[in-house]
Amino acid sequence: MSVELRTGVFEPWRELADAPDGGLGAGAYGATCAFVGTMRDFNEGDAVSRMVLEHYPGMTERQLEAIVEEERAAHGLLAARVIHRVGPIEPGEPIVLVAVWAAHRREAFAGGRAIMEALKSRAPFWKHEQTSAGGRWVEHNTKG
Amino acid sequence: MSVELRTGVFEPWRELADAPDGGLGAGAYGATCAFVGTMRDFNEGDAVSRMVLEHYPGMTERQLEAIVEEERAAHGLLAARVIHRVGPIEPGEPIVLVAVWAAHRREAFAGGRAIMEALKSRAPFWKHEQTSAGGRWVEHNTKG
Amino acid sequence: MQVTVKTFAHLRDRLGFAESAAEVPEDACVLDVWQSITDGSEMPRSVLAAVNLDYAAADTRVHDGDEVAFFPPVTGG
Amino acid sequence: MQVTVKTFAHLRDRLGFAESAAEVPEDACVLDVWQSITDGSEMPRSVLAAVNLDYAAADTRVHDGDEVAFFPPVTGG
Repeated sequence: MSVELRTGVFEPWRELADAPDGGLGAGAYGATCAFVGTMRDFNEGDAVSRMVLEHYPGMTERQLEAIVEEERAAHGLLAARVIHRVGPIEPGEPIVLVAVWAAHRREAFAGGRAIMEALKSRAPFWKHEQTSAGGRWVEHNTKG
Repeated sequence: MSVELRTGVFEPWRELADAPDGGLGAGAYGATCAFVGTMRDFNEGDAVSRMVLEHYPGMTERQLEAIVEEERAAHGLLAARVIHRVGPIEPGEPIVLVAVWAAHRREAFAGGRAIMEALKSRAPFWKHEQTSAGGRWVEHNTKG
Repeated sequence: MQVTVKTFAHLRDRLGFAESAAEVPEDACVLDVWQSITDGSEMPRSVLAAVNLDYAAADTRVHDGDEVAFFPPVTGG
Repeated sequence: MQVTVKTFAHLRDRLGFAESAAEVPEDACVLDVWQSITDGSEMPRSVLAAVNLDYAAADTRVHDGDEVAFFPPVTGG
């Protein structure tokens, strides 16, 4: 189980290409589900030119670790990895990677989705968007 | 939308690292869900040393393309990519990659999962496993 | 008329051929093709059929030159 | 006793500070801390609170030296 915050651009698929087994032995798992959330260049009808992701140092890591451990146990995951950006982000850049390894596809899809839902509702991050009309705090997340 | 059959080992995460946008513009999508099915070294209680994936040339591609198009429309996917191995496969090697791109995570998870379920039930592939007790055809898939 | 018959996986092993030609009457359906290659046996519910690369039911009509395939439940992914 | 108070996102913009110290009575709870930094105002339901990096309810007791945080609904991922 691994949780990381990153201040710079990262390439989620290359992270997985470099460590495809999630620390497990090859052959020990049958299913991997990976989700990547990417910054779009528009939100709620407005063009967005830039975003800053604020977080609560210490609490964010603690909540992410708790979420990953809870969903690992709930879905029988064999391994899980979360990477989340903080700080300034440009459109098209990845914001979050959630990857889980399981014996079968059912647990992999359910576990990956559950971690994303919990992250969206509990992990202390806040998005501040820059639009042509100025800066604004994003007030709520899209429904999962 | 892209469907490919591969006869040799492939690295699903590297495929995505080399084409992370699924042919879309960066910033045009907010969510990517990728599933990789990997050959395990055991199945139904027996060690499996090798597998051969038989398929029905022509029909397999046709069914995969129909599945991808149906689920793209059903879930509002922006792009989708499927790569599936055929022929001999060793434990630990990837068998299938299903990746989908969408505006939001809900469609991405649902669309990726739906393509996998349809592929498992409709795409004409058959697994022949080599175990210590000899060769055997896999009779049914794990429930999704 | 004549159709091409293909079989796959353990059904191929059981029937003993991967590809063959079958002579069937003008109004033949998938079930008739099955019976022509199995000496008239019933078609088990677990046997899937396709005509010209699309899934087909036992009562689907076939036409001269069609490719008719029989195979067990699929196990890909 | 004294607690550290942290605020985030638009709540920080509204309250005008990111980090501060608050003096509260020995039996104080999260709500008392909120009121000590807002001149006694009600704590809106949309305001979330944490004590020592875990989510906490308005009636959670706080202790000397605790870190108490207030923030709006989270929007990560």
